[in-house]
Amino acid sequence: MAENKKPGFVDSVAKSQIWKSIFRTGIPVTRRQRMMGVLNNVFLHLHPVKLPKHAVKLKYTWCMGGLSFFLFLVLTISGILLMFYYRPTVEYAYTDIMDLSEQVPLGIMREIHRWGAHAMVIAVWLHMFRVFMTGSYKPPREFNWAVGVILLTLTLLLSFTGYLLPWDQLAIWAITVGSNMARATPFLGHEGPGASLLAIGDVNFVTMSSDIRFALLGGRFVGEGALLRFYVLHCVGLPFIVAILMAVHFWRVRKDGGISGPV
Amino acid sequence: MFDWLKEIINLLSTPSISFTLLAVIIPFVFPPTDWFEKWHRRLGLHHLWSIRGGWGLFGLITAFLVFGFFDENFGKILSKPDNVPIMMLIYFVFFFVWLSMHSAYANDARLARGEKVEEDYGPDEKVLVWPDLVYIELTALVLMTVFLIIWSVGLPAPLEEPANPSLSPNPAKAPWYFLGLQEMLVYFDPWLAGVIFPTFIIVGLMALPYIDDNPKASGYYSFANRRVSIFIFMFGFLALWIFLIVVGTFFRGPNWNFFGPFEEWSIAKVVPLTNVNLSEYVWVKLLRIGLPSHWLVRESVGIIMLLLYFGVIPVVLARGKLRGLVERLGPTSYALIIFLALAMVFLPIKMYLRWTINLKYIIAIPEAFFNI
Amino acid sequence: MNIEQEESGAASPIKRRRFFSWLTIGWISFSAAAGGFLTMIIRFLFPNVLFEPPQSFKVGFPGDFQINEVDERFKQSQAVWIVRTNDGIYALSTVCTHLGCTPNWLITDSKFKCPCHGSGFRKSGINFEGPAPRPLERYKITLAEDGQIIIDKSVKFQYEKGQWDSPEAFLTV
Amino acid sequence: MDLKKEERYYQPDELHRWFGISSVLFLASIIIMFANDYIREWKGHQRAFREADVALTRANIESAAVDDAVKTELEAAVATAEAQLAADQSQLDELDSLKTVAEGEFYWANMNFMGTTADLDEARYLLEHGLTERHGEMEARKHFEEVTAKVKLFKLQSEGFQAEIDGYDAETTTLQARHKKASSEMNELLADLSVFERKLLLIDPEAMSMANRVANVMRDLPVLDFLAPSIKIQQIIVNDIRDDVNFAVVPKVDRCTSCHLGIDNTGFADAPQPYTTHPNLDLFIISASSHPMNEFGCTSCHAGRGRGTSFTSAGHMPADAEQAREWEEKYDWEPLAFWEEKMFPAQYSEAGCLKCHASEPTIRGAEKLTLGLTIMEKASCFGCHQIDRFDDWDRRGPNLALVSGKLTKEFAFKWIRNPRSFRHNTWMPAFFNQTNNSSAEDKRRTDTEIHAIVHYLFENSGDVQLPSTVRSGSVSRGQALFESVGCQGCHVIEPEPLAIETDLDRMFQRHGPNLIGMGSKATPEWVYTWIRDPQFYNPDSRMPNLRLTSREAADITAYLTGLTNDRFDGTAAPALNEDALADVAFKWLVKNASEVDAKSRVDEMDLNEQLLFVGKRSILHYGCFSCHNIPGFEDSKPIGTPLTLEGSKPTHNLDFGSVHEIEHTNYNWFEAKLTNPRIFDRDKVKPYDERLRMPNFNLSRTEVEAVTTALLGLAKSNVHADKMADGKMDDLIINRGMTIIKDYNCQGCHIINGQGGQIVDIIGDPNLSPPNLNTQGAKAKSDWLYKFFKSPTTIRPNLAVRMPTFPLADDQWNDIIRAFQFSAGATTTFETPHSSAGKTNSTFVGAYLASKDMGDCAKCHVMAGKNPTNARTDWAPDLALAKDRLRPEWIVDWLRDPQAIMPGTKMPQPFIPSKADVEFEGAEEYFPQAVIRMAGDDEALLESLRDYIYSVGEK
Repeated sequence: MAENKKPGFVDSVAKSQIWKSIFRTGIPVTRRQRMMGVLNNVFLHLHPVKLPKHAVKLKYTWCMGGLSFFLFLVLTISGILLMFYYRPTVEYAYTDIMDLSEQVPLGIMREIHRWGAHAMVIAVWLHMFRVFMTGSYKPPREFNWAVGVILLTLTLLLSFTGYLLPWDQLAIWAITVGSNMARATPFLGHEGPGASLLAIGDVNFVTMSSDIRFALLGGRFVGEGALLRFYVLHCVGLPFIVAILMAVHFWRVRKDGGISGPV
Repeated sequence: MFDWLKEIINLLSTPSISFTLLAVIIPFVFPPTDWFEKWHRRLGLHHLWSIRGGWGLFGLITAFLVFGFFDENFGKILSKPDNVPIMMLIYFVFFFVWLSMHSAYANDARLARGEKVEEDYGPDEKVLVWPDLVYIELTALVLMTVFLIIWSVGLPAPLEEPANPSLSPNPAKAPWYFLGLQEMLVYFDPWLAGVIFPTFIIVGLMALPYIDDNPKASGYYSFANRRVSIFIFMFGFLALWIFLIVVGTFFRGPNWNFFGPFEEWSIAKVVPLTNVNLSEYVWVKLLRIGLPSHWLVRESVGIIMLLLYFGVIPVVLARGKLRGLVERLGPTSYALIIFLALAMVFLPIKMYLRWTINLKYIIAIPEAFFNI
Repeated sequence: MNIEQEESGAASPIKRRRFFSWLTIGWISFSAAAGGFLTMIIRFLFPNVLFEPPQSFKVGFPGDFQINEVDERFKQSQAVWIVRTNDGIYALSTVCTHLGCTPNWLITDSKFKCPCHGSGFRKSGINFEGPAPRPLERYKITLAEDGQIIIDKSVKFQYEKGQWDSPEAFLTV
Repeated sequence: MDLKKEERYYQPDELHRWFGISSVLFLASIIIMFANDYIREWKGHQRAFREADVALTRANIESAAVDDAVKTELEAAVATAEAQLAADQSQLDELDSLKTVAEGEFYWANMNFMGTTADLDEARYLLEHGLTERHGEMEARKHFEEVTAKVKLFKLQSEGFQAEIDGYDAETTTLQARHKKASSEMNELLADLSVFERKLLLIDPEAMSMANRVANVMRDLPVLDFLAPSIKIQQIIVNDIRDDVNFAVVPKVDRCTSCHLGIDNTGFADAPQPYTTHPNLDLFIISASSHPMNEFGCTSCHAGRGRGTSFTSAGHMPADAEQAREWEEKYDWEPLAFWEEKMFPAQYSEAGCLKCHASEPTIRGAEKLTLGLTIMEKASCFGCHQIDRFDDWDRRGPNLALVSGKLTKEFAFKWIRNPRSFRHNTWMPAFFNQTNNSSAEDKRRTDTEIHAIVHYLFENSGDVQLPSTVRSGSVSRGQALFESVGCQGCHVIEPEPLAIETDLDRMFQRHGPNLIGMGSKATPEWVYTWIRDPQFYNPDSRMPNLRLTSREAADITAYLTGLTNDRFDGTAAPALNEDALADVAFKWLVKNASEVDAKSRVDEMDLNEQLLFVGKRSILHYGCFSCHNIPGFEDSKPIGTPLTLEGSKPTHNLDFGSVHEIEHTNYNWFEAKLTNPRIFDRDKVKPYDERLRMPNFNLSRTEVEAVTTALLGLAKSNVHADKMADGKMDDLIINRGMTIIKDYNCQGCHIINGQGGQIVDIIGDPNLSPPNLNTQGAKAKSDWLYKFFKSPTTIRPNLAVRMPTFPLADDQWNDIIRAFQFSAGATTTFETPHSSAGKTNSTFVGAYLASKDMGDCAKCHVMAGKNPTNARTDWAPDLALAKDRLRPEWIVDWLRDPQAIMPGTKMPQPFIPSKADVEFEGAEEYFPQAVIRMAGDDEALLESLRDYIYSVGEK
């Protein structure tokens, strides 16, 4: 009974107007339906309809690119949720984070976000490693490789800016150490070579409160200003750029002849 | 018990020794030239990339970490929440290096036999994206989620004391993925280690496709066709990045002193860091006439040496060994490549100078924050 | 259309038999998990603790309040009027029962008048003009060990439900 | 299937299996994640507590059960009342129906009235408008009047109906009166029972209705537990006591009560933790106490991490290793990582008090803390360690400016080397032969240093004019005097250590040194001069002058110098080792001179110079000058680390050296340091002058614990001014005075604000002991007090013990007097003199009441120098002094009820005749007219008595 009832039911759903209006194609059983399924779906048509065989082999792709993208989405979602309970001010940043583990429902979002970030860094590195080992950066994909490298850098920056937000000793000192390097940027940092050349008369124009680090921190040291700036960069600025570049990256994958393979 | 073993490991993991070992081993593991190739085979290192070899390596790493966990000092470091990703990193890097080399060797063998590479199914062998690819992607994502959730439940994210600008923890470390840079900071001034080198790394990576003009082995794993580039990449990736991260995380304790994995991180530990500038070597130690007053004179030696390094070596090479390369690429990209390459090699050189003769700066012009 | 059917017919028998098992389990548990995750996100939106000022507070001794006067001292801080009549004290909410504006106490014509839509309430809190559907709410009012008046805003008493008769809605002094 | 035809790569079933498995895992992990989030330590506690609460309530219901006899009786009453009610039912119904009609009418009338009043407001507005606008006022006024009329009408109507209704109500109530009464009595009886029963309904599922029971389960289910949870985090937010997050201070948030649920509920006194009631509800938690929970929170006193919701994350710290072990298995506890301000272990919890009670010399209810602070005063920790609390306190140790007049070099040497070999309980700490300087070679150095120090002291000592001889006194008389005049208010003579633990009272008793072995220490001449006039030898000594006659002084001298310490005299000081001296001198010099220079400098110096040099360096090094006044060191700076905020010093800034056997916490560090100040030098290789040099005070276990508590208390606090205990001017004034009082040990002899007066134990009879000064401020006139302090006069001739003369400056006296006044709430300094002059009548009545056959004051009170008739022990102050000495209104209070003011006083309540006493046949023979007239008016009588007392001794 059940056996011939169920498929009947499934089919009827698949043939219903609602289903068709949404998915256009029925249950992707036939070849055509399968192709249409991919073509008609805004998400799926990131992919071509057909691929060379090796492209679906995990042994070849390691799926690292996909996972990097997925982790980016995970971080976006968990990040948005965390914003409900986190205030980027010197008074509350720390205690809010503390409360995530003490009382906030599903404060575990913080763990997911933090560990997800680490995982993403690793995934991105491995993705790059795979692309190198398969020589996939070679023509015609040079440019996309460059885009990838920028995305890698941005990933690190995203993680770096997020590192400050818990506003604990780990955070503030990691960022202090990190941002002090900016102090030594040639010409742009007040302790960088050449900075002293950018003086007119006795007036020095690259000083502790006018160099690139100052611009980054919004202050002479890591304080209220830095917290806010890093928060904005972390939640809006960098993700925005990353999103755009990812679009470019994926687009180019398709345009450069799909995933690389032996020619 | 095992104390003798721990002693040995502690000793071996001092940067000077461990880095040397790494630097020596890598060319034999990823042989760039025939000579190395020969020894690679002779030493049977190619078995590393066989299935059995893989398990061997895996067992080795695991054994070491497990052993480490039962040591109170190393255990303390390993079980720090923020160090867990690095352990994963170690495993993943190992596994994927192995996997890629494994497939590469397989492919090389096939090519040698005149067969097609594994990835090559010919142009008409196509697959529909739906359902296979979509399906495995979905599965992969689900598994990733599971992995992430388990990790999050099992390991609470760290939260230390409230930020306190007047009291820096000892040691104060950058996020783990920047510890490579922080390790470089030991040997170079911030403007180099923190700004110039990272820029070089990024630029170098982006330039890679334009530098590596070898058209072979695009789109499949292969070693034989790209020995040199893979060797250089491995050296940069493993020795100058991953290794430095591991050192920075596991082996750098209070006052940024080096601690062997099984050593206790005691704040009391004292290590003399009486570093000497090249100029002092020349003017003081050698000539015993005190430092010249003008910086140009004072640093002339260092400046000359660097000019020699970055100026003359390329020319010599261009004349000799790398003549072919120059002809293929033309002077500009050759210059770029050789410069990046020399810069990369400069890092280990400086490290060695520090370890051997406590050299602080080759050129030291603190007046202008210009120290190399 | 019929082509499709044919093809599906061709493909189906293989499929049909194996259709259940893993695929079904897979999809059921997948949607269950996904559903669970969404539920959580909803749960996530409801905080477990609030950092608002405490709902119950002391306002001083009964003696501090004049008979037949509306005490507006706690309107700002606690949104409460404290009214003392000949036989006792009660605490009125300052939230208009119409749309939640804050009425003003007009001593001259002794009534609470809401600026938003002109609802008017008598001193007792009973609504007598304007759109307000029901009287102002009263809060729990009791005496503490030290003889001070405690007002607890977490407990409300509504006239239309006849709750004003409850002993805690009115402090007899 | 044919993958190639299907254009696929993987076997579909493979994929399905993989997907199936991973989705199952997915589901599982989601469930785990949620469980992990839902299951919290505190929830378990709340469930458990609720059960306990149910049990308790049930028990209460048991105990609240009422006596059946009474109950049945009342029930009967109710029954009869109901019966009667039934009888009157018809009447009631009728009334009811009438009322309904009336109400209908009233509703109608009232509506009209309400409506028209609104119109009236409008009309008034229009009229006013018209008047201002100067037009249309005519119509407006007309309209206004119409409406007014209407309102009047409706008002009348509605009032009429209202009256009617009230009438019916009145009748009804009269009919129901009896029943009401009965039932209300019933409720009265069952009042508290019903309270408990209502509570039980709320918390006990078994007592609940089905629906409630379901809800009771539902409300705490996962996911749904945001709707109306019964199990939820309790938190107290304290806005004016703040937590420091370095960049800012944030209001305290304490969630302790999420688990400590019985804290304010007396019913849980002996429940297990965490449900136990707070041990001291009079002072804490409840809103009637001085520290209500909602205003102070928990961590303000106990420290810890208030936001913590688990045993570990709240920062609990165990009292000892034993408890630690217990916690580990019970709550798998571990010391909270990354949080400095951990909870004070139970034994130190008083440390929290100091935060707000900063300037109080003795903090009531915090005895251990007070003891700790007192020890810090005695041992004068503030000499070497800067502590705000003790800023500008003067040096505690004896003044050494004239030391050569008091001691022999021999004694000084032996004393410095090991003070306790001479006096087992001295406050002079031991610097030498400690764990880090006891090796033979160290001894060689230290002995030399001591020699040098002694030399320096005696070289720089001035001379003091001592009498060549002292008249010989009698030891026995001396001892008698010593034990009677009041020396024992501050001094003891304890040859051997006693096995008693230190407490505040003992500190009062041992304010001055234990006077054993005086004979071996000082010459009779010195002792004699000293006790006659301490300030003669040492101008800034705090020892008061007992105004001893030369003879008394001689006797006491004889007694004291008779006490010798032979064991101490037996040992001899080693001779000075000159090579060693040269070495030490060289070692000091070479620190800031080249080897060669140092060498030559040493050679240039002769022995004397070397001694002086080394002496000076040693005194500097060991910081002798921080307790003793030593010529040449008048303005040397303290040598120790400041302790003002020691309590909040990060633990990693405390150097534990190689001491690993103790848990690394600040209090463990303090305890270890105080027990053996040199312990953290263990296994260290340091040059001598870099070693730890804090001397050893040989503190007992209790003392160490007390001082540790005090140290923990010296922490930074973010308390708003009006939460501080000394926020008000009065407190500051009292504290200032009390500090001096404590410093000069007035409480050695007197009970002041309920503390001190130990000398009673020695004298035995309270009536022969110094007076209790509890209400002194209200009692004595300020100007009299001042005169008395400056030159004490005999008030109680029967006392052998004397009020000594204290070397205090005027402002100090004023502080003391003001402290007396403010703590007694009588703050006027100047007052119009009260006198009995012209009050002949009242004085006469008073005299009568005081007369022999009435009060007979003269029985105990000295009357203008005329001694009382009673035994000496019962003597009381001379009433002639009263007018200068006592506040008139105090006398009245005193006479009204002496016991109320001074419990246990011998003063009886004077006889005050009431009306009844004088209303009997022939009262006139007994009582004078005036008395009969005034009888019953107690106040007047008391005042008359007071007036009489004022007249005593007037001519």
